[in-house]
Amino acid sequence: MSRIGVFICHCGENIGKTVDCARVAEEAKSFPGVVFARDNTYTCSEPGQAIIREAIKEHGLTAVVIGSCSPRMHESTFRRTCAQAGLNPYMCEIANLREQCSWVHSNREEATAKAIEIVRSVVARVRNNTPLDPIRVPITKKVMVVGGGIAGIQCALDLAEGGAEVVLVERTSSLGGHMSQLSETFPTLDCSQCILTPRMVDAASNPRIKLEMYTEVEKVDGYIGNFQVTLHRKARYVDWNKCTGCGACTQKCPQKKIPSSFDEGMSMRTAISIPFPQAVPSKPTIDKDYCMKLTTGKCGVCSKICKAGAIDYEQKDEHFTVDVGAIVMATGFQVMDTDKFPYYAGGSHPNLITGLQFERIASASGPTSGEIKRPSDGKPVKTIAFVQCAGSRDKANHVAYCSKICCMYTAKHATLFKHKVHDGNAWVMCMDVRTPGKGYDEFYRRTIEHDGVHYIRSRVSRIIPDGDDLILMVADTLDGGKQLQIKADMVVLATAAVPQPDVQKMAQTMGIAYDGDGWLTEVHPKLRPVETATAGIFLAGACSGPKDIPDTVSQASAVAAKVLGLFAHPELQREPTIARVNRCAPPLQSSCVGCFTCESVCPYKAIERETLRARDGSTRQVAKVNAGLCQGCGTCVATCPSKSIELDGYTDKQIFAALNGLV
Amino acid sequence: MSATFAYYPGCSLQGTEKEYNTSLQLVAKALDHKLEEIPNWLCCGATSAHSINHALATALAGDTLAKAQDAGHSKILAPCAMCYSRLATTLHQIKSDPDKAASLEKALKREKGGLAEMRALSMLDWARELSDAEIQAPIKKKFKGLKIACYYGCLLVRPQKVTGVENAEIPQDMERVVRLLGAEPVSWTMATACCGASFSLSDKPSVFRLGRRVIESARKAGADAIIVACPMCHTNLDMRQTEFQAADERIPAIFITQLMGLAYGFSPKELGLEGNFVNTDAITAALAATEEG
Amino acid sequence: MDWYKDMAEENFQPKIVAFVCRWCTYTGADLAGMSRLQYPPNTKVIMLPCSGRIDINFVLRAFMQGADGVLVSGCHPGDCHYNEGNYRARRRWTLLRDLLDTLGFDLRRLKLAWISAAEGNKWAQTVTDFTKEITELGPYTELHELCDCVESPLAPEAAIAAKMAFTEAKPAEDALLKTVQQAFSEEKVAKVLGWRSRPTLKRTSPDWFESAEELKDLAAPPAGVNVVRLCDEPVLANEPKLGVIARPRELASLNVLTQEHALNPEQVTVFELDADGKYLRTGTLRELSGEVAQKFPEGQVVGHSAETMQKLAEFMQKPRAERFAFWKEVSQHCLHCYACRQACPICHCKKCYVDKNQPQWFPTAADGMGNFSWLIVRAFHLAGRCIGCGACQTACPADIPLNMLNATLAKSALDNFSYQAGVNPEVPPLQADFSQKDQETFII
Amino acid sequence: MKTLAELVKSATGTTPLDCYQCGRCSAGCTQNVTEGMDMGPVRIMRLIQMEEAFKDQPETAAEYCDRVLTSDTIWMCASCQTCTQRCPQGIDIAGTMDVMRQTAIQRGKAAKSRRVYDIVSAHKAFINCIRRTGKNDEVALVGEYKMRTGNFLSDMNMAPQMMLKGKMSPFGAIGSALSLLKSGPADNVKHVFEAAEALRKEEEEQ
Repeated sequence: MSRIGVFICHCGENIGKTVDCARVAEEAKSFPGVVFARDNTYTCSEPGQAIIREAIKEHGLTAVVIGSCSPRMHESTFRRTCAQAGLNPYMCEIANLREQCSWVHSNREEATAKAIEIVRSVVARVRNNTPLDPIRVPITKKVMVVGGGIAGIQCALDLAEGGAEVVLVERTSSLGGHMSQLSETFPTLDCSQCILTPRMVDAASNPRIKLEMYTEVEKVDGYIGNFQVTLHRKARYVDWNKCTGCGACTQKCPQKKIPSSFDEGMSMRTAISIPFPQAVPSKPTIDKDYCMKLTTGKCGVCSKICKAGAIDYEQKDEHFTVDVGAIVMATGFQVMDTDKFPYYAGGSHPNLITGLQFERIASASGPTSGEIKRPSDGKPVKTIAFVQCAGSRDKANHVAYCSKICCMYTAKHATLFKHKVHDGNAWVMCMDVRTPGKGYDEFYRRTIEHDGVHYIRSRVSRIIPDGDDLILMVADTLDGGKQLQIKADMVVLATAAVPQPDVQKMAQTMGIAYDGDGWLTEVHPKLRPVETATAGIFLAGACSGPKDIPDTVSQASAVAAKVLGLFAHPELQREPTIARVNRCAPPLQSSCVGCFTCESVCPYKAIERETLRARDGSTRQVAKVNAGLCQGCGTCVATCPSKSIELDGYTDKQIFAALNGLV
Repeated sequence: MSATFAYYPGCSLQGTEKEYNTSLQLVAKALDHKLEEIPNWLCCGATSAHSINHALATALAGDTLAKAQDAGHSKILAPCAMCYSRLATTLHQIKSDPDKAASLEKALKREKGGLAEMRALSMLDWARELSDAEIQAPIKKKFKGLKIACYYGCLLVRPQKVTGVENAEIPQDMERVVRLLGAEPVSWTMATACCGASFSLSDKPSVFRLGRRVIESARKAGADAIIVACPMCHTNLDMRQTEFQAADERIPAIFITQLMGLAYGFSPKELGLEGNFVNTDAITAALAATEEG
Repeated sequence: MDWYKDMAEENFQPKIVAFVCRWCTYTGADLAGMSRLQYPPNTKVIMLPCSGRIDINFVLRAFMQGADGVLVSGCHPGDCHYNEGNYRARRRWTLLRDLLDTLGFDLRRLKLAWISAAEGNKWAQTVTDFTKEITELGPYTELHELCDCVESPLAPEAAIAAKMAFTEAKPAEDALLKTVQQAFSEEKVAKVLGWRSRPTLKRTSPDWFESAEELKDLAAPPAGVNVVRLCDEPVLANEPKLGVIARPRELASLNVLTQEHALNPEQVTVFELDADGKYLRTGTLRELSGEVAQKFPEGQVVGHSAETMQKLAEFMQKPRAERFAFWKEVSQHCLHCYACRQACPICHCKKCYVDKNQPQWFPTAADGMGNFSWLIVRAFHLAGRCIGCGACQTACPADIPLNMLNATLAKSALDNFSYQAGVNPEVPPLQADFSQKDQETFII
Repeated sequence: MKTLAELVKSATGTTPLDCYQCGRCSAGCTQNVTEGMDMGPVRIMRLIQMEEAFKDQPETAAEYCDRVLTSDTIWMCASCQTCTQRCPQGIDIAGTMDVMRQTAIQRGKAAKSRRVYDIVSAHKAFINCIRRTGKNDEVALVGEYKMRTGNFLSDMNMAPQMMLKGKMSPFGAIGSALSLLKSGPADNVKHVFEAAEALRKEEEEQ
């Protein structure tokens, strides 16, 4: 006989305001099997949990139903509470009265009626629950970090420090990411290269970190503790084991007119190249789209010049698999291109550049050696205009979110400009200047008070080209909307930060979620900010949304702590909600007829065969589930013609009862 | 390809800008397009109706849609940008809100419904539905070395959710036609700026300032002529130009249909070019002598 | 018993059940909550791990229990947390919808949607729209009335009489008799499935022959029966020397059983006859299984007769309500005798799941709900498996046109998935397979 | 009485309450403060927001409302739709100006400046023109406009040239002038004015 306890949570006002929780609890008392029911203001609080524990003991409850927030929120909390009171955690079920009832309905009567139905259904379901024990599986204590920017580097270093083996995958030929492109960093204005390069070297020389450069993730199989990742290493046409990194080949390569992606297209590189002087590892790759030897068969200059004999035109792409226990996504972001803005000088004008391009111009190692010259004619820039919110906070035309980093980097750009061009004039067209952060607002105010940058509170409507110059159409909203035309030598658009274009595809192969804008989604934005909905896959840095360097580094370290925490366990406990082919004993029999349709259906190859012997000595083969492999999708259950498989936690009996409770 | 449209000429094309009508009729014939004038059509109400009597503006557009529908049409060609904008805006409203469609139909005492299924075509939509080959087929002479500033103004392209023009900031529909006729479109900044037509009568300073801005920009870009697809733009950029531009700083503004008509072999007289206030010889002179198949 | 009539009152509040996957749609519904989007409260959610877990029984049961609409939703194709559960679900729903369409079921009441974890808006919108749609459609009275129908009048007498007409058994062809005798004497076979004449019953029925002596009763195959119906699974598993006298229809049935690992094609000796029962040749099932498709008239969907397909096509021209009325009428005659199940050569479970009572998804009584659900479940159970021999309809004492339902699914399998049952024993069964290109026009 | 924001919402489906004062409408405005507007459109949006905010304090709300309705800005708008096109919040700003103009006329609040008076007169003359003939007869329009405003001399310089270019015929002009004497809607437009009245009533009732 079931002895069920029902606990209805008000969640403060969240549920209680729309649902009459006391009435729901009162009604619940009449449901079959319910011996105890009450409502409570905050069930997830410690006193709330204590009430559950006491009720379990006092009333000898065999099952518990909690009407509260979504099971995705607190199911594990309440199951733990039950376990503390000696009840099998899987005898506790959640009725979702918040996300799917009180928050989406406003009529109290209707919402209460629905809440009662939901609770009745869950009570009916829980009567058919059976105690389950967690499944234990081993953990591969090696972690893959995807992305070699500051997030990936920091995470890999922290993980290695904690004793984990790390595979660091980067698709370009050098570590560094966007941070290596920056000139100085806010708010301290220390040189980006100076603080980043030592970290890059540390990562490359750490014995626990294995770099997989020029390599992309192709496929991810498996599950937490036991992932199999297929990697694709693109041909570099240079044997890095032989290459000494002398750079002679890059000097002599005749193919010199290729826009450098490191310099954001503002300088040229050769077909065999090292992306930037401080690259780690400092080894060249051949761009097969431009190399004359690879495209036309004629040339071979680099091969002749290389004393180490490292050039290998025959090198092929490689595909290989690595077993890891956890995966860290540190894939970063991109910035929107100027061509997304037809109303800004048609989206293409040589002197209309992105913030990242300005970083290169301002960088001492950049195409102009740090002098602020404009791309069209190399003229030193005297008047510069910065346009903020280009694409950000523009839900009608671009993206609705705030890109978060632009206010600070624009202030930094304007400051750098004024430091370099003392008699220059810098305009910033802004909406709200958002500078929370340690020393951030002080930095922004200094830009105005000390460096004399002019801020106009206006969003630019149009930029009109006037030869090499650009005219900005603005209206000073602090002056009743007075129209102004600002003429500038160069305009820097603070274009919106956007997700890497191919990260969604990777997310799909990994089964992790991304939001409408394409950012990878954390499982809880506040309390679990670096975990994904797929156990064992973590997020560091800007792949989950725009972030500045301090936030990115903190996240990377947080992920390292999470992974090390996971690896601290000798083995993993897994949810026991997996499929099971029925057996009755003795002697062991099953209603399975051995058609093995389930075998073809299972995406995890979790169906095995077992020979059963009948009383008369005859034998037959039936299906059996490998508990280590089954992920509990239940597709086999729905497909089984003889209905001989059950999915624990979602058995036919439970669903049938839940349905009966509803209609 | 032959096609039939309900034709909504609008008041201007029957009055001061009748050359637009004449030239469009000729070009349509050359393209084998049948324009069936909507019987007993009324004025669209223009800026005035939507400015001070929203309900009247909607009712007038509804009336036009209804008359075209009754005449058995589903597509209405409105050469005037104002007329087009009124129809398109009303259609956008009743398409996105069935309640609005219902109340309009109720107000007009119509029971059969389906007004929201009608479609209004601007000259841009019309040109877009023509293939390159179709536009080129009737060409007798191509232009040579003629630089054209294609002027779109406001209502043909804006707002994008109403007009559905793909790139409302840098539209390229007229440029395409111009290229096919052998002329050369210039890249200029005021293609979608406003010419101030709504103040044509009532606020001269605005008209002059805005009109001048357009003409100057076209001149700066090196254009020999401007083409337009709106009678009000034409009034402002042609007749009014004589008021705000010095005689030696003027450039002619003609209708896109007149430009097409010239290439299709119609005479300047047939196309009503002499109705222009600013001299158009620069355009006719650029017709290449060679005959084309 | 008139609960559904009250619901027809003006203030009709539809009952809608949603079966959703936990990773996408349930999360999307939570997102709708977090975004405080408002939608009508009529829809109640049952969460499952994956749309692949959503059994057709859940949906049918929901309707028969009084739901006015059912919403099924999972991850978008390509987004499945378990990689491919939604693809399999998609195939399942395509087949079920086609079957329900033939039965005159109101398909507007079964909505399928892909709603991702990011689509809180879509969830709210879908629920709002669906609630509105169902409210406008009103309570699903016709189905609910059917479910309340407790009477089951017998089929018309003439139809029953035709079923009971006895036919004389014809003796087996000499050539066949000799071959089988020889196989026994050479010990190639120990047990042979064939037709035994039963003079006292004036009947010919399938039976096992265990010695050459028994062959004196061997008869020519009668129409409308499939001998493989006796292929019980323990026999197959434990008898290494099995013989089957098989026409094309039996051969196709054996192919399905091979696909489902119910027999070993190397161990089965087939005495092959043509469609009219004339002896052709002998060989192992492995050798003879390949050319089944050619043994049926060209253009025919395996065993489903051109006449049935034609009848189905004509039937589908009728309005939905008429189709429903037709099946409502004929299903009333069902006696729940399970003769159809017994006659089926494909049915090889030891215990039919409809006889299980933990839980008992559908009543086994011969009443409205029991009969109608049996119609659906039987036919769907054979989706992609039925080879169209028609033995079930021949066996039916109530003269229910079961062939039409079988043909519906065969046609759906062929049209949507280019799949024919019993043709190729090497491929995975229809519902165990999927293609990313499977069509999904009905899923929003 | 409905607030201005409510009126805009029901007419355009968008609301000025979404405005976050970025000023892009004013930056790209064809007209704006330098050219006869007394404030940028961005300020109009703000005032509409403040009227809504103070709607439980009718006096303050009325102050805000009047500042909008009596402004020159709403009349100087050229309806060029640039603001609507580029608004990052998707607000139909040009449509908002329409609603403001209409409301200003209905509540008798339209600005009294000469410039605005001319513009309002032109609009009224235009609508009267439609009422009389169903179409816009340019000569009749100009005629009524001149009578309303007393701007008899404006554009007279263009008339001879227009006749010369065949844009206007002297006989037509006389006929048009005569049409001015008609009053009340012509038969062919009666139903439209009735429909407009029905639409207006329905909107009011909502």
